[in-house]
Parts: sequence; C-alpha cells; structure tokens
Amino acid sequence: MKALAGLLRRDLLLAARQGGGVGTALGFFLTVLVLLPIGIGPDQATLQRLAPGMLWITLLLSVLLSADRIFQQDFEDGSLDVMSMSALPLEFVVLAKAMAHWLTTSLPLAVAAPFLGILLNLETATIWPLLLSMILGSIGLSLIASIGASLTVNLRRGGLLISILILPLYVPILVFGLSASTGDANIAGPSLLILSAMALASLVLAPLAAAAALRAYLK
Amino acid sequence: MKALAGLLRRDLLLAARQGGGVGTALGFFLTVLVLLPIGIGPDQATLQRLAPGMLWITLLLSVLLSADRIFQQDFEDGSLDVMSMSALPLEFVVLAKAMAHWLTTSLPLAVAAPFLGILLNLETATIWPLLLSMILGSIGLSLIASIGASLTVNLRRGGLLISILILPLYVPILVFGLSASTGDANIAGPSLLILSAMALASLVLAPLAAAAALRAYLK
Amino acid sequence: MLVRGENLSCERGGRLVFADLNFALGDGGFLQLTGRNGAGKSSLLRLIAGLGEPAQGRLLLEGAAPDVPLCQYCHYVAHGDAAKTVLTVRENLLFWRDLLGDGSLDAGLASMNLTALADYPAALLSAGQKRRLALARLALVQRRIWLLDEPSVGLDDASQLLLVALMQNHLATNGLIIAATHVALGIKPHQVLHLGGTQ
Amino acid sequence: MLVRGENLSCERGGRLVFADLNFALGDGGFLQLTGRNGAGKSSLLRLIAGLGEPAQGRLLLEGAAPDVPLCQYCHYVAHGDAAKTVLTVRENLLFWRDLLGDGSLDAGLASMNLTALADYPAALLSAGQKRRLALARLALVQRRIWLLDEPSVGLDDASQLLLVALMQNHLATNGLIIAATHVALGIKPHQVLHLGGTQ
Amino acid sequence: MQQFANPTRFLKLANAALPYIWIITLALFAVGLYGALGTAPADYQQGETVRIMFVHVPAAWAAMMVYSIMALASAMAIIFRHPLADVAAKTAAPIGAVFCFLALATGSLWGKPMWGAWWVWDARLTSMFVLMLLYVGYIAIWQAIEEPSRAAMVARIVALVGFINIPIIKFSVEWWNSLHQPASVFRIGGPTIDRSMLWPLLVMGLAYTFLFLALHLVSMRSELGARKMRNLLIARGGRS
Ligand code: HEM
Ligand SMILES: Nc1ncnc2c1ncn2[C@@H]1O[C@H](COP(=O)(O)OP(=O)(O)OP(=O)(O)O)[C@@H](O)[C@H]1O
Ligand SMILES: Nc1ncnc2c1ncn2[C@@H]1O[C@H](COP(=O)(O)OP(=O)(O)OP(=O)(O)O)[C@@H](O)[C@H]1O
Ligand SMILES: [Mg+2]
Ligand SMILES: [Mg+2]
Repeated sequence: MKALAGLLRRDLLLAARQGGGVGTALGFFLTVLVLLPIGIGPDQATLQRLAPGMLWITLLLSVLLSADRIFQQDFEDGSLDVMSMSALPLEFVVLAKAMAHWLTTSLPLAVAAPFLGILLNLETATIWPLLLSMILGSIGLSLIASIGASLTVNLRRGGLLISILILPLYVPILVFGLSASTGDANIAGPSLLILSAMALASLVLAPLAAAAALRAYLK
Repeated sequence: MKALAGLLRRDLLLAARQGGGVGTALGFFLTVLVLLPIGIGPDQATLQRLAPGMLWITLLLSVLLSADRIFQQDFEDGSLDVMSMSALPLEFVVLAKAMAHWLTTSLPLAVAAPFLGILLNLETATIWPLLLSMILGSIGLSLIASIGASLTVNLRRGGLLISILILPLYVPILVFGLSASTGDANIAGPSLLILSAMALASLVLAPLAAAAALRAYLK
Repeated sequence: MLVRGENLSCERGGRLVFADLNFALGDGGFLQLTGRNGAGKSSLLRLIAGLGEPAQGRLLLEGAAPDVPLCQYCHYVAHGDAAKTVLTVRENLLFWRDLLGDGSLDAGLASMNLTALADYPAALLSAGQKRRLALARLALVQRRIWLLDEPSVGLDDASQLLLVALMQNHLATNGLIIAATHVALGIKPHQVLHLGGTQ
Repeated sequence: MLVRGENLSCERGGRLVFADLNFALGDGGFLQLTGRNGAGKSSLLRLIAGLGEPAQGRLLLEGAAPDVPLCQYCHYVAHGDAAKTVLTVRENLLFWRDLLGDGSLDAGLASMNLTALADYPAALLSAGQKRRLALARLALVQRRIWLLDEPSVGLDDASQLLLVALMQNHLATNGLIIAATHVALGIKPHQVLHLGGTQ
Repeated sequence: MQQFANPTRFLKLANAALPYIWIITLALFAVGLYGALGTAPADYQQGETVRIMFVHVPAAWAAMMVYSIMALASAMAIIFRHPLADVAAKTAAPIGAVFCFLALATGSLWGKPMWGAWWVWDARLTSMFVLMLLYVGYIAIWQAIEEPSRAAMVARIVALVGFINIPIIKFSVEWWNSLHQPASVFRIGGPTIDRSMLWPLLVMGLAYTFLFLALHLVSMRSELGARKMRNLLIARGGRS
C-alpha cells in the first residue's frame, strides 16, 4: 500500500518536474486547434459540426503519443528492475503508473478539450456531455496505453507497433465516446454505460496484460 | 565533407535500425486515417472536401512530433559533444541531421500521404499537385523542426515549448501548401513559388539558428 | 540463510556466457566475482536478482520463508544508478524507501555522506555523487543479500571508506554480499569466484 | 605545444565549483586531476574540451595554429561512452573516424582488443567492453591532447594494461594527457592538480 | 569594465527621463480618450461599439511593435554584444504580452456584436493568437533555463525566428479572405478612415507607445538591479 502510494506520488512528481506528458500533449492540442481551421477553412458551420469528432481524435492521439513514456524511461534507467524486486506485484506497479498517466495526461486533456472546443465554436449544449464522456473514456485510454507501452518497452520500432497495437482498442472508445457526446439522451445514455463498462474491463485486464509483458522483458 | 557524409550515413543507419522517426510517424499517420472517417462521419462529400487539409495537417503534426528526436539522443549520450569537437562546423552538423530527418521522416510521409489520401477518397485530380506541394513543403518542415529541436534540446518542458516555437513557422507552410494543392493552376503556381522560396530560406537560416542554439546548450 | 547456485549456465543474446557455475554463500559471507570484461559477472548478479533466468541449473535459497522469492531478499546495485535526475537526492531515497520497505531516510543519507546534498536534483550531481546515491539504498532499507556490481567505481577515497564500513557492518550482522569488481574493494573476500568467460 | 589555464574559475548551476585554478602542461606531459566527488574534475575537463566557458580566467594554447580552436586538438573521453547502442562496434568507430579525421580502423579496434567484438551491436557489450569502445577513439584518430575522465573505470586487468601502453605511447610521441581519476592509473603523472572542492 | 560602465550610464539617463515620459503618457491618454469618447462620432453601422476600436487597434499595434523591438534588441545582442540588449528584450516581453492579450480580448469583445462570435479562426486572429503564444514561449524560455548566458542566447533565437509572424499578421488580411478589417490607416495611398476617427486613434497609438516606454524603462531598471545582486551572490557565495 505504502509502496503503491509512493510510486504514484513519485510519478506525479516526475510529471510535474519534467512535464513531458501533459506538456507535449497540450502543445499538440494547441497546434491542432490552430491548424485545423486553416486546414478545413474558416467556415463556421462545418467547424462547429466537426468539433466534437476532432476533439475526440485529438484526445486519442495525444494519449497515444504520450503512451511510450509510461514505462520506457524506468526500464532504461533500471528503476523497473528495482521495482520488480520489491514486494509490490508488477500488476500494481502498472496500475500506479497507468493512474499517474491518467492523472497527468488523459484527465487534464479530457477536462480541457471541451472548453478548448469553444475556440472551434463547439455548441455550448454539447460541452457537458462531451466532458462527461471524455472523462469516462480517458480512463480506458490510459490503461490501454499502458498495455501498448509495456509490449513495446524496449523494441526498436516501438513507435509504429504501439499505434498498431493500441488502435483497435481505441476505435470502440472513439465510436461510443462520440455517440455519448451527442446531446440526445436516448443515444448518449447507453453509450455512457458502454464507456463505463470498457473503463472497468480495462481496469481489470490492462494491469494483468501489461505486467505479464513487463515480466517477459525483465527476465 | 567526409565528416558530413559520415554523419548523414550514420543517421540514416540509426533511423533504419531503431526506426524511431518514420515508424512512429507512419503509425501516427495510419491512426489518423483510420480515426478521421469515424470522427467526421461517413458522409463522403465532406470527407473528400476535407481530405487535402487533413492530410496536410497530419503531415505537419507527424513531423512536429518526430522533431524532438533530432538532437536529443545525441545530446544526452554525449555524441554531440564529440561532434562539437570536430572540424565540422555545427551548422553542417545541423544540416546533415535535418537532411537525415527529411529523408527518413518528412519525405516518405510527403510521398505516402497523397496516396494514403485515397482512403479519405481524395479526388484523383488533386493527388499530383498535393504530392508536389507536400514534397516541396516537407523540406521546410524538417529544417524548421530542427530549429525547434535545438531550442528545446534539454529543456524540461520542451514538449510544449517546441510546438509553440514551431507553430508560427508551420502556419505559412500549411497556408501556401494548401492553396498549392488546389488543382487550379493560377492559384497553385504562385503558391508553389512561395513554398520553394520558404524551403530555400529555411535551408539557409535554419542551420544558423539551430547551430547557435546548440552552442548555447553545449557551452 | 544460504544462497546456492547449482551448475548455472547463462545465455545472453543467444550466446553462452558461462556454464556449470557452482557456488554457495552463507550468513556473513562475502563472495567476490572476478573475470574479464564480458565474463558474465553482471549477468550472474542479474540472475540472482531475478532479472533473467538461468539457461540451465538452479538458484536455491535455504533457510528463508518459502513463499518469498529470492529477489525480495536482495539489494541490487547495478552499473547504472537507477536515480531520477529531476528528483532531488532525498526524493529519490524516499521513493526507494516506500517501495522497498521501511528504513530511516537520515541513516540512508548519512551512510554515504549525502546529507549536505539531500536537496540537490540528481541531475546536478557529479558521477561519484550519483554513485553514492545509488549505494545509499543499501543502508536505507535492510535487506539480507547485497548484489553489488563494481560498487566502488567513481567514489573518492572518503566514500570508499564509507562503503567498506557499510559492507563490514553488513557482514557482521550476518548479511551476505556478492560483489563483482576489477579493483580491490578494501575487504578481504571469503570466497572468490573467477569467471573465465569469452571476452 | 603548451596548454595553460590562468586562474580559471568555473560555475555550474549558479554555484561556484572551483576558482583561481592555474596549470600549464607541455609536450609529453601528463597532468592528473584528483579531488573529492564534486570537486570539479569533470567540469575542468569539459572546460578544456570547449564544452563550457570559464566564469573567469582563460585557457591558452601556445605553439598551435592560431585559427584552430583548442578543442579540435583534443580527444575527450567522458564518464559516459558516446556510443550508439544499435550500431556495431565497427560502425561506431567508423563514424568517429569520418567525423574526427583520418585513422586506421583496425588500429583502433586492436588498441583496446575489440577486434573480436567488431561486429557486435554496442547494446550487447558489457560495461567494460563499452568503456573500451569509448577509449578506442584515442588510437583511432591522432589528436595531440587527451582529456580522460576516469578512463580505467570498469576495465579488466588486461585492458588496463592496454590503456597504460596507449597512454605511454602517446606521451612518448609528445602527446599531452590530462586525466581525472580516483585510482592509480599505472603511470606516474608528471603533475598532480588537486581540486579541493566540496563533497 | 566598460561592460559595467554602460548600464550605469543607462540607469542615470533612465532615472532622469522617466518623470517626463510619465507626464507625456498621461497627457496623451487624456487627449486621446477625450477624442475617442468625446468628439469621435458613433459609426453609422457599428454604433457605439466602434469606440472599442480606440483600445483595440492601438493595443494591436503596440503588441506588434513590442515584439519587433524584442527582435531588434536580440539582433543587437548577437551582432554588437551590447550588454543592455538582452535586458531590453527580456523585459519588453511581458509588457508586449499584456498588449497582445488586450488586443485579443477587446477584439473578441468587439467580434461578438460585429461577427456574432467571440472567436473566429480567420487569418489575422490566428496569427495574432500565435503572437500571444510566441510571447508566452519567449517568457517561458527565460524561466526554463537557469544558466543566464544560455537562456539569453536561446531567447534571442526565439525572438528572431518568431519575428516572421509580424509580417504575417500585417498581411494576413490580404492573404486570404478574412472577416477582419483590412488596413485602413497604414496603407499605401493614405488612410481611408474619417479624420474625426483618425486623429484620436493616432493619439491613442502614441499614448500606448509612451506607456510602453515608461513601463519598459522601469522594468529594465529593476532587472539590472537583480542581475547585480546575482553576480555579487555568486562571487561572494561560499563554494556550493
Ligand atoms: C480577437 C479578435 C481580433 C484580433 C486578434 C484583432 C487583431 C487586430 C490587429 C493585429 C490589428 C492591427 C492590424 C495592422 O496594424 O495592420 C487590428 C486592427 C484593427 N482591427 Fe482588429 N482584431 C480583432 C477583432 C476585431 C474586430 C471584431 C473588429 C471590428 C469589426 C476589428 C477592427 C479592427 C480595425 C478597424 C483595425 C484597424 C485596421 C487598420 O487600420 O490597419 N478587429 N486588429
Ligand atoms: N543486454 C544484453 N543482451 C545480450 N547480451 C548481453 C547483454 N549485456 C551483456 N551481454 C553479453 O553478455 C556477456 C556478459 O556480459 P556481462 O555484462 O555479464 O559481463 P561482465 O562480466 O559484467 O563484464 P564487465 O566486467 O565489463 O562488467 C558479454 O559477452 C556481453 O556481450
Ligand atoms: N550538469 C550539471 N549542472 C549543474 N551542476 C553540475 C552539473 N554536473 C555537475 N554539477 C556540479 O558541479 C560540481 C562538480 O561536478 P564534477 O562532475 O565536475 O565533479 P567531479 O570532480 O567530476 O566529481 P566526480 O569525482 O564524482 O566525477 C558538483 O558539485 C556538481 O554538483
Ligand atoms: Mg558488468
Ligand atoms: Mg567526474
């Protein structure tokens, strides 16, 4: 327990100090915000219609891009060795690190995105459903990212592989996340349920999968 | 001269072995292509209209994301120290590394993008102008990326900063790249000229700026 | 407590590093590993630390709780110092303490004379100071078996004496030490295992 | 050729590391830097290598082409070995050769007994083997001034002898060596500069 | 030695000039505001909201001017190694950022009635947004790097590289069709807006310029003080 808390605290501290995760992600978000209207033209109507989809995609991408950082550094500098020699099972190590990733990257973005969406003049009505669905979805995003990260932790071509591995798992989140973001309650309701179900499932499965992968690399 | 060639060869070799650059970028590209239709919705007409803009933005983003790798590794493991002690001026070091980045990341993507665009059912008519403009643009993209990379080579919050620094330089490339991608020759012509001008300008200025920044960090 | 290796052989990157290695080390014992570069000293230490599996043979731990794996009795100080450069010395130690068990932070800091550096980010430490930070883990949390990979590297004379004191104290309290080194550590080893591997 | 430092002082991270340092080293001279961890040995070597600027004082090179900066006469072997792990030993040396000037690859490989390892990816090298790869740069390309930061670390006995031979040969051919170390290198230094810094 | 002589002379000058500059600034604001709120007519199509212009436009001009000054100073720092140039650039940034923010804020305030949206991504607004980012980035550089000489060099490059955004802002309106007003004051062939609006606008522009001058001198003075302190500390400071 103390170990888990310590690990979480340390990862949060690291993120705050070197601001890798959320910083890059935020910069990425900004870039998209600025480039998108230029890319699709300043036409307000189109922009408004596309806003939710674009925000979701940007969220997915920025989580995807920050994924490889979850374990790599600790693997390379030997911290993961030390962790594997502690009494704390690797499953919990994964859990702690995925949670740290969620708190420092996915969640902030999920919370920021809908409001940044105002700049893509997102309909104010859709802000709240979007916020809700994104927060729910972001849980799964981080956990799934941790699977991909563990599978590619010291692979040369990790970059390409990680996207290919994670993508199929992200698609459903995008699909249901989008339909959950529509104001319409009859559609949103079920989708939100599915999103939560996916979050829970990944909460259980991701640590198992990721820990197994890490063990394989550490042995 | 020999030094320049050696550096270039070595960077290409590195890219081939650890496939960081183009691998990640390609994975990113594919991800976007898969997610976009889901995000925008199945309407073919919209998709087709947006395709060029989306492709351009994706190109910019993937170059931007691979930027930080240009110097960081060499800076951390001390290779850059050794380079700075060689007779080869840092300006040429930058040039060689930017060229390697172009050859391994920007150019392949610029060439691939228009054809991948078919997946977003891009009009076949726009494929060739798009290809031309992207290849021209990609030169500037890599060189500008090298500026950003050098400015943030060992900054804690480099991730966010690099986007902020590169963005203003990418906006014009996107603007003129887009208008150069339109089939219409009267618009495309001048834009292509401007693109080439920007490529040339960055070819001269980027090495100077980046080298100065690197010196500041090495001193 | 007794650590025993029975005709261990180790493979890395598809090549045989060493084969049919036997050793047994009991309470208060100090086993020194020697051998050419590439002989397999570090590899052996990693095996014992549970970071790798022997191609053949087995590692036994006698006189210990059966459900606790060997690696959880071990401290492993590798070539690299698993420290986070953006964290201060204290923060690094705190993390290890929370992770590995209980122990006194001040004792850890004092053991390698890091007290004055406690609030420096590890990034600002010199090579030897980083090394001392890694070694401080030994005194920070009590573990029975120490696996040290060239521990004295980069230490100034004063710090080497501190290390010797630390090790002697550990042996005196029935601790076990397995250390790989190319230079004399200042303590006479009870056993020397020479790995005569390929270069 | 004469390397002279005139009341150099060095500042890192806003703190004064050392001040008013003076030294002068001529052809065939071997200057050994000693001092506690954090005394500033590595920092001084970096200054001489042009990787940093003295807060005060100046570095002079006498008897050299005026237009060639000091750092281009120097080999600098730092704590870390600037090798690319995905490249083989040979590829690493080839790159350095092309970058730094001319030299014989085989001589470089042989100098540190790396010939047998020439086609291993550096990732598969043991700590000492990596160190030898870094040191091979010295024999690969002829440079007048060697700046060595704890060169003997991690080397087995055979390799240490190779290093000694390499250094002696360099001194015999009027080379200059400035080396920081905590252990005897096996060659008697002509001068010793003791940095009396903080811990 | 000259390195230190120079700033001290500058300080003397600044202290002498500052009171007058403040007075001029206040006077200009008084006149400008009188013209803006008093004499200038409400626009026939924009109504009273037109008065936002007298805050918005000068702010926008000032934002661009200040960045240009930063770029110029950075160039000086590189070419002539003038010890004051970096200080000038560094201290100008936060002030410029405020002007830039003001232009953005008043602009979007104005945008709501005029375009029916707080924000639209047309060329000028985008490039202005980017200018804001550049200010933030520039300031962040000084924060992120503790080694002053290093921070200075990196910051110079940022300022110079970012400068191309200024012409982009200026010509963005011509570039591709934009909701935003095209240049109506500084344009070939003379201003196109009515005299009664023009003169208050220009006076406000001057007022902003002098305000910047005053603020800049003040913060340069304090920056120089801070640097002297730091040098003393290191020189005296017992070895770490
Ligand atoms: C956030 C939104 C806005 C931004 C970022 C912005 C930015 C700027 C900038 C940078 C300038 C200086 C142009 C130059 O000197 O070449 C400017 C001038 C001007 N702006 Fe805006 N503006 C915004 C909104 C508006 C709105 C809503 C209006 C009124 C419809 C407006 C009217 C003007 C006018 C009349 C000028 C003077 C043009 C000239 O004489 O050059 N602006 N604005
Ligand atoms: N990560 C690795 N993957 C594959 N092979 C490796 C790896 N690390 C080392 N080796 C190989 O294993 C062998 C033993 O390496 P090891 O590091 O154990 O040697 P060592 O005795 O510690 O040498 P040194 O004295 O230099 O530390 C070496 O031949 C090396 O090539
Ligand atoms: N990158 C850095 N940034 C700021 N300060 C540093 C940095 N590296 C080292 N220092 C500080 O500079 C001082 C001297 O460091 P240096 O590495 O030169 O010591 P050293 O004599 O080489 O020590 P060692 O014997 O451990 O190698 C130390 O107090 C250290 O805290
Ligand atoms: Mg070893
Ligand atoms: Mg050192």
